[in-house]
Amino acid sequence: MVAEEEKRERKKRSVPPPGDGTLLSTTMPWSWKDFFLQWEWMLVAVLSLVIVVNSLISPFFLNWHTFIRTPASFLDKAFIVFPMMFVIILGKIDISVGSTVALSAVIMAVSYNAGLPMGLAILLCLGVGAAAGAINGFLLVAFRELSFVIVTLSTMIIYRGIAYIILGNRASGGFPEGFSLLAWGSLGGVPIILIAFVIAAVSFGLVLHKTVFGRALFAMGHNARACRHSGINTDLILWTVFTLNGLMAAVTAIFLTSRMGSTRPNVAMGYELEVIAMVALGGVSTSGGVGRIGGPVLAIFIVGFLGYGMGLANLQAPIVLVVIGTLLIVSVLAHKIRFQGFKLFRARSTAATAGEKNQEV
Amino acid sequence: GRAEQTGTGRHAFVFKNTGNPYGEKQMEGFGVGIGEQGFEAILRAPDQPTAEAQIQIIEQLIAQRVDSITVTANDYDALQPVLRQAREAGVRIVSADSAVNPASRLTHVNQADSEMIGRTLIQAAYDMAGGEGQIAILSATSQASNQNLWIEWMKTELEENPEKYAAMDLVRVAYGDDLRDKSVSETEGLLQTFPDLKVIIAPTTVGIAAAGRVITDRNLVGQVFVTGLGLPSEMAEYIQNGATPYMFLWNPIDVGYLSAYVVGALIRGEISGEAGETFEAGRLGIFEVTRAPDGGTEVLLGAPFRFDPGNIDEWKTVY
Amino acid sequence: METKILELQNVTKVFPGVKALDNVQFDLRQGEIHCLMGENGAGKSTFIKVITGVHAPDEGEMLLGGEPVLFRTPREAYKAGIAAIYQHVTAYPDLTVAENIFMGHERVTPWTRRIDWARMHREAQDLLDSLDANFSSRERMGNLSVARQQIVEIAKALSAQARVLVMDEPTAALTRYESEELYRITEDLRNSGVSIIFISHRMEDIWRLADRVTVFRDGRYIDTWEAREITQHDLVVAMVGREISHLFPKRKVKTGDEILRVEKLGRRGFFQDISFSLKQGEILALTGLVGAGRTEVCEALYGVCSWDSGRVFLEGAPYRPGSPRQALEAGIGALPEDRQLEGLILQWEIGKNISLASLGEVSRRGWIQIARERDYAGGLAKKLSVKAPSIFTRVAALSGGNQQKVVVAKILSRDLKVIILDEPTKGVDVGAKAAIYEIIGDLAEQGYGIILVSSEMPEVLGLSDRIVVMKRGRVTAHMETAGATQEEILRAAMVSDQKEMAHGEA
Amino acid sequence: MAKHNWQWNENLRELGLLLFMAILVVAIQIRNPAFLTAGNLTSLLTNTAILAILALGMMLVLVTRGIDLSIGSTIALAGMVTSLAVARYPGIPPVAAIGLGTAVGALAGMVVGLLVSRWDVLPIIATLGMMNVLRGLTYVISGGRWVSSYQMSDSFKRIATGRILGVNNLIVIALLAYLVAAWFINHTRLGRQIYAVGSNPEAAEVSGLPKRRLIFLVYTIMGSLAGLAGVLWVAKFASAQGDTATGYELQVIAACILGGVSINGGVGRLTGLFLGTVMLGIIANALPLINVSPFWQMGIQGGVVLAAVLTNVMVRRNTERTALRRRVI
Ligand SMILES: Nc1ncnc2c1ncn2[C@@H]1O[C@H](COP(=O)(O)OP(=O)(O)OP(=O)(O)O)[C@@H](O)[C@H]1O
Ligand SMILES: Nc1ncnc2c1ncn2[C@@H]1O[C@H](COP(=O)(O)OP(=O)(O)OP(=O)(O)O)[C@@H](O)[C@H]1O
Ligand SMILES: [Mg+2]
Ligand SMILES: [Mg+2]
Repeated sequence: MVAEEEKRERKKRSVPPPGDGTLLSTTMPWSWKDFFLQWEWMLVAVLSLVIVVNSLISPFFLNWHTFIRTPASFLDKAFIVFPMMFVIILGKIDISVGSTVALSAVIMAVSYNAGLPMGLAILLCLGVGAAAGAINGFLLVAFRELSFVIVTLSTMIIYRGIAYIILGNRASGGFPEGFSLLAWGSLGGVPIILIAFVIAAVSFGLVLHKTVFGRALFAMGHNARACRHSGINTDLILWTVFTLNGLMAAVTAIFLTSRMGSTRPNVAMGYELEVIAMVALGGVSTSGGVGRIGGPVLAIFIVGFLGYGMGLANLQAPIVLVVIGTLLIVSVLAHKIRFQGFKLFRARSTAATAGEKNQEV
Repeated sequence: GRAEQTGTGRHAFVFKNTGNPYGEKQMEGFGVGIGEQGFEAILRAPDQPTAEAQIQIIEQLIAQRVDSITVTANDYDALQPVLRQAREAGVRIVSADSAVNPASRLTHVNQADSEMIGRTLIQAAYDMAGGEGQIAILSATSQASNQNLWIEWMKTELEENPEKYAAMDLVRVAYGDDLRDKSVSETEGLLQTFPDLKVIIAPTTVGIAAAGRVITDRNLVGQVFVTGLGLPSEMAEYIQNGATPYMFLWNPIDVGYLSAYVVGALIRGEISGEAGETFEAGRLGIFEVTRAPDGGTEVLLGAPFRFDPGNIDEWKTVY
Repeated sequence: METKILELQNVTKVFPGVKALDNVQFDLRQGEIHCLMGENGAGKSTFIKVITGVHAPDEGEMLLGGEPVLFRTPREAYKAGIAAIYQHVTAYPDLTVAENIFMGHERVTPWTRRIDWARMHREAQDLLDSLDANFSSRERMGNLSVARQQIVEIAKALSAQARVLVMDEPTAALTRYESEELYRITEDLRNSGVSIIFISHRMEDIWRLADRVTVFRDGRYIDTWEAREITQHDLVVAMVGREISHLFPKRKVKTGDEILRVEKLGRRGFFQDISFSLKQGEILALTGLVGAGRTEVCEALYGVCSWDSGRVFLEGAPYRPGSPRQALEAGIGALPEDRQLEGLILQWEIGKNISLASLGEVSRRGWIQIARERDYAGGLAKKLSVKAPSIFTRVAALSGGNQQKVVVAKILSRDLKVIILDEPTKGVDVGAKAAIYEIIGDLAEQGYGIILVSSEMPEVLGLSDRIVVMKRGRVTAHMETAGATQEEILRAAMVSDQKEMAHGEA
Repeated sequence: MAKHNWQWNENLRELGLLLFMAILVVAIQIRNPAFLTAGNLTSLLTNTAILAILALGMMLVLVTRGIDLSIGSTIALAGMVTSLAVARYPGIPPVAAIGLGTAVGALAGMVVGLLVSRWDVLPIIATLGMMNVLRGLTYVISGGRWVSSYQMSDSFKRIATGRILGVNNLIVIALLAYLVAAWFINHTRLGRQIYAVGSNPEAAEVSGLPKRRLIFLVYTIMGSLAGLAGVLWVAKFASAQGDTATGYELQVIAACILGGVSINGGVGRLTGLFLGTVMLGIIANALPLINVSPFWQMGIQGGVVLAAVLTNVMVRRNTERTALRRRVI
């Protein structure tokens, strides 16, 4: 791919006159090889494998109910996956989302029980989530020299801390009947949460791949300085993405609470890592700049169905842990092995960025 | 009932989390009890002690059309929605050890009467402190319902007979989050802040073991006493070296075993979960369904069992 | 005819898809300076990497002092007495100078194998002194200016008592004066018997140093000449493979009225009361030594960093950008000094890179219009005659010159009044240079005001209308190009205490 | 510019942390006089020892631009294996037990190292996966049981409780680890080359440093230290559980970054690391002492960490502004 381009490139190089640029074609090159080399196909394969294996190990797996209803049981986290994907495309990571979920959920519950109408309580929840994210963003913009790890690490502790301050170790619930419909109800047989998920997936996908904003995200992931020099408001984008992340964490909080009918400060422990794992499995490089929406979507279902299937077979939790961990590593390894092309490209680009330095020989 | 439809009588037990010997024993007991009645037992536990995880497991069990689910809840209320689903799917719901709210369960298997536990622990402290001195409570930030209930009863016990406990005062309730390291620093914090502390009551297996450890390391055995609820295996050393003259716990195997028979009785229609009904629980004998403080019904296993140097050796290897 | 210390025959190196070296030959005599020249991407760096064992050749053999050798790692080549200064300084910014010099062969105490810091610093300091460097071996590498890092690299090579020393474009980052410094050092080495391979795009380097010259083109060996036997004209033809009529298209552009006026601009520690003005269609050269603060001035004008005294007027209106975005909106665009760090997204294709600065143009209400973007980028790329098969070619695969053109295209995509070019021809081959000069000329004709930062005297004299010379953050001279001489400029650029400044001391 | 004022700059940064710590200590002391007592300080150090040991390894990992999220699980696994062995064969001498745990940890570390150095798996992903795998293995081999104090020989428990010249073993071990590290980092070629690799990986490869082997080494060291920590952990609490040290890795990383170790590689000094670790140690030890509602503790902890980091930045910015370091873009 790149290699071919460079070969053609070499030929051109010897063609003299600098004056005429008519050589330059503007038609999109298309190669089926590249098309089928896409990471998503790998994920599709894995997903099918998971489904097949599940159907074999459990008689209860292969039915309409599994595919329409059960996603509801693992989709609540999924809402964070998309903004986290944005964050990771920026080459950063936000480990405070789990705590943000807890904080916004707790505040929603408390404010409702303090007499706020449910609608307003939900809005407040969203607001809190967004605010939490915005604070992360602000800290990162205002203190550039701070690494995102330490910032989100400390807010992770602080946000959950606040949740504890508000609610102690009590639970808070007693929401109106209708509220539980969010997680349990369905429209025409399709769970509401599934519908919400599809909407989220589509809109995030469009923003990422079709808008200026998305384009800028990828650019920043590769080279933030070049972006700034190209007149892109990098600070604003960084800030927006983290705010978005907080906001979606609040969405997760709403569905999670609706699912449990009550909430407490220790919900959503360790969500951040599960979410990051899904994004990574989705082929989004944690070094930034690379990723397509399809990957994480597939990853969500792979992890979800894997866990569900093994649950149907009543495998013990430790086994499930091992399997999922191995899956993450193995699939990423497969990524490396299948994508020699990328490897060459990476080599050349580092050779370019870091100068005539190492290439992976 | 469903048993005929699905042919197999499959009954699930969901504990709080894996890798917890106390839970393993409950599941073991449940398995035995179910086996004795000729049913098939499914034993599950999430890797994290959270309600979210338990919800997922319960959904998987519903999908398998099990006949009953017995759950040791990580959250009193949070399981209600999913348990409603289960009930609508015709699954019978029982909670054991750590309850779910009455709306969600047919009945609850209570390992021991909270009031009795609370009062007994204070009396034990009284007895160890020789009637006077400071006492402190080392709890876990109990997300599980029972923890705080016991502490409440301890306080009532103190308030209700002021003259008896005149010379004793409860100086603090500390929280060790059921984490080893935090429980240790909390204990050390207590010792630092209250130099003449007499007794530490820890109604949590991790907390009491951590406390015992600190007392032993600091050679405070004989000056500060630890009691509460603990696993014999974990506490054997401290009971033998006198850091913990005695402590209490029920037999988790029996908790599981009894639950199994409650389930069986429900399936066979011997009971419906109403107060006043009685049934026969294998080797444990006859039990009666009674009103529970929280408005639902419960089956009470019995008084907490007292572990002391006399009997610890035979129990430490059991659980 | 003296002995050949190093000899390579029909060496071929293929990178997946690229034949970087196609059966080339090369020989190096005892104690000579042998210049290797060629366009960007001719294979020079690859060639020396083959010599130094970074890359293994696919074909061909290599004789060192008569014996055939093959190095599998740089370490082996190093042991055999071949040291290299790579094109881009390969320094460890977080380590001390001494460590940088001895990395990989640290001095250790006999038995305990413990690092002998005292000895390392002593030896390092000696080496630095022998190069008349006036900084400590305990300095942190990252705090040194490019020129100084270059000197450390040389010290590193010296520390090996190398028989063969390879220098890949060592002068690219240096200004004239520092080059002189480097020439002296290089010649001393040669005279002490070291054989040197010297790669450069700069003619003056060749005429000043070379005993012999070898030219590569497109990975193929063209020829080798005695330096005195070949003319610049022939050399250029050999490299580019065609005639380059006139390097500097000196055209008469009638300058319009003033667009930019800078008054007593100052930023503590970087530059002080800088004043100049710029007219439409005028090319203003900003020259001086590395560390003179030119880049800072440019960056201030482009909103990358701020200034704390003085004022700037753009078409009479006060102008103070908070960010490059605002600068671009106001009509000032800049081509950054380091095109790979600040100019390009190497992993991306040409088209996306060009449209990056003007996403507004190619989108409607935030939605990118693929077709429009394609034509837009394609148009600009054509306009600047970027040499590539298509606008979907990845920038990383382009030669330095073409990469530079892409950056220019990118800023041109905004409608601007003033364009700042910081070292636009750094590390760019002759052919591409010519093309870039073309472009600059065109831009001037189209009425842009242009600020050209350059350290290359011919460039400065050949292109500009007026010249501003900076020294240690101050303007030391301000002259019309017509009638200005190199000597004048250099004198202004380094009045007095030259040595100290040579290394960009602030 | 003044000679090596960059070192001075670093010192100043650490000085800032020290200052912050001093203020903190005074505040705590006022709140509860029991804080600055020999007894409490020893328990403070004893409880911080394990964190300190782990931080050493994590610093090296971070210096090479990596990260290791799997150490919590490694601790659990090593601890579990060791204590199971001790329970089975009470005769095992403490040294052997330590050796066993360390070996287990080293093995885990090697796997991570292999993934990262040979197969270029991004550290965060490799260790995220290993985190699950190792944790799962711990549960599997323990069969859901705990190993309790009565099953552990006294000699084993004495690893953590014993004293050498009146100083608790844990503190001694941590000190030894620091000394070895100080020697390794500042006086051995390997040590310096690790920093080189972190400082500029490409250059490292071109100048022929064994980059991949160094990275492999770093993760192996991290693993071994985690294994060692695992043994100390179970010996200290005289109980091995499956969920031991869950999420502890974040604590360790926090300690490093508080101590000025940069996740962009190449930068990290022992002095800073020490301060960072002790900082966290103080917070953990002091929170129970100052009588705040347990529910405030988390918030306070996070707040203090953030405050400390921010003061660092402020101090650095000041010094940079005054010393007019290179422009920040
Ligand atoms: N690691 C690599 N992988 C693929 N192609 C490469 C690699 N390194 C170099 N090339 C290609 O080999 C050719 C020669 O590159 P090289 O860097 O040797 O040219 P050069 O003469 O040094 O150019 P310059 O004058 O800009 O330094 C170029 O086309 C480059 O794209
Ligand atoms: N690495 C550095 N550390 C400290 N100060 C530096 C460093 N690099 C540059 N400076 C200071 O910044 C100012 C400008 O440096 P810079 O190299 O940008 O000048 P310049 O004239 O733009 O160089 P060039 O000729 O490369 O354009 C000088 O005062 C120099 O002392
Ligand atoms: Mg080159
Ligand atoms: Mg510059």
